[in-house]
Amino acid sequence: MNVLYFAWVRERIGVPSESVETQAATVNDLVEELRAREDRYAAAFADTSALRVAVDQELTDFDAPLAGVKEVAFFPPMTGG
Amino acid sequence: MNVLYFAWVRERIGVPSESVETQAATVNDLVEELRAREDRYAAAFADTSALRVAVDQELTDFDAPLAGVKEVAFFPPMTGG
Amino acid sequence: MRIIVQEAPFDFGQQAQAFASGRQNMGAIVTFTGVVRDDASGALTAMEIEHYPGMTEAALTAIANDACARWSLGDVLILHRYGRLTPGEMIMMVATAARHRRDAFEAAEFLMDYLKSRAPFWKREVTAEGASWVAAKDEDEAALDRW
Amino acid sequence: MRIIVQEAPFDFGQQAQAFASGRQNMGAIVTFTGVVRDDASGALTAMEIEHYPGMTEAALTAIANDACARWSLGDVLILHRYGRLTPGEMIMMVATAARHRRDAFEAAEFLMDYLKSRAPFWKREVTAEGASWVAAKDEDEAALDRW
Repeated sequence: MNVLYFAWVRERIGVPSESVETQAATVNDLVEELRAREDRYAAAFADTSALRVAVDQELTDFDAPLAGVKEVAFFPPMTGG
Repeated sequence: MNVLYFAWVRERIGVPSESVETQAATVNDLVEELRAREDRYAAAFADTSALRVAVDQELTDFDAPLAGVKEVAFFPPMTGG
Repeated sequence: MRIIVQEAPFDFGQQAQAFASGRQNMGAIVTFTGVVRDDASGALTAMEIEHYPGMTEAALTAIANDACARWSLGDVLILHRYGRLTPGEMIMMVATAARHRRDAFEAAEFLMDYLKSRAPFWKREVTAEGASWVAAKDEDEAALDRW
Repeated sequence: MRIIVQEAPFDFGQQAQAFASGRQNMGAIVTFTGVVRDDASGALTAMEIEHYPGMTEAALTAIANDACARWSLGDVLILHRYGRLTPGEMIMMVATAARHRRDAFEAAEFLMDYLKSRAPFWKREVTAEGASWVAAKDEDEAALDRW
């Protein structure tokens, strides 16, 4: 699964994207796995209420299932316009 | 006093403007005088609720006083924009 | 603030660009443009717009001043044509510049609502069958209650 | 419908003119343009805009489709830039064409409200003292409740 990071999430984790081998059933499960990896992930995912997630390029919730998913992206609330 | 007519009021009365000698105290009094003149005025002023009036180029009401006024204009509701 | 009343066509793109350019302190620019709209049947030959020359600019200025008093605006433009226009021609435009988008949007809607019913313009539709004055719409009068 | 995501500057006047031209059946054209706004102190050096290339166009298209489903529109344009912009530069624009002005105005406000909080862009302000990500505003999230 390809995992993407944007804005300060990208800065905290240190890479814009990476390939992740996971059996996580939901986005929340994936977040738990990443948090357990290293401090920089724990820092980026300290408060998921401050984050948004897109699964296969569609905005969704942290309880979204990951079966068959190719791309997950984490980022702060958007500031377009 | 200069009296102006616009849109279908102008068409019914037949002139865009005319000089009127009057002692009318209010717009309503002026309307009564004009109505009494000729049928074309009576036709134009048959229903003043369908008309609007400007006194010295400011929108106002039919009970507005005419003392010192130089220009009165009658027209249907505006359709700008 | 610019108030323009003219018979000639105007270059909307140029006006919009000039209004929006060089505004480091205004984050939001809104424009509205009115176009002579043919009805579905294509029957409209022309739209004739009469106005009250002595009063028109003053009335538009008063409406623009009202908008500036109600919202935090950096600038306002009102441009309105008169005379004979054909379908597809632009009748008028307004533009507003503000720090915040809500002010720019609301002020532009306010300007349009007041232009519709309080600026001394009268429209006459010309078709192959004849000409008729456009009646003011109750909904346009009712729109003023919003402000 | 046109959805454009680009790094290069755009010609607002030309885009506005092209969007508004030749619309015999649409009486109302609204545009909104967002400009990089310097704060009062003049401290802003640049605004950097990051986006999510694979998702951005799809997200903007979905927002434009939502607007077309809610209002009677003849056309919609969304143009949004990314990259490094300086104060006074135009970040983005939307344009709507409708038969009636209320539809054109409301749809443009809707597009802006959704662009602010639902399109994958992130702004970073660069000043002489450093750079910081622009925080989403509660009022922008609240603005969505209107629709």
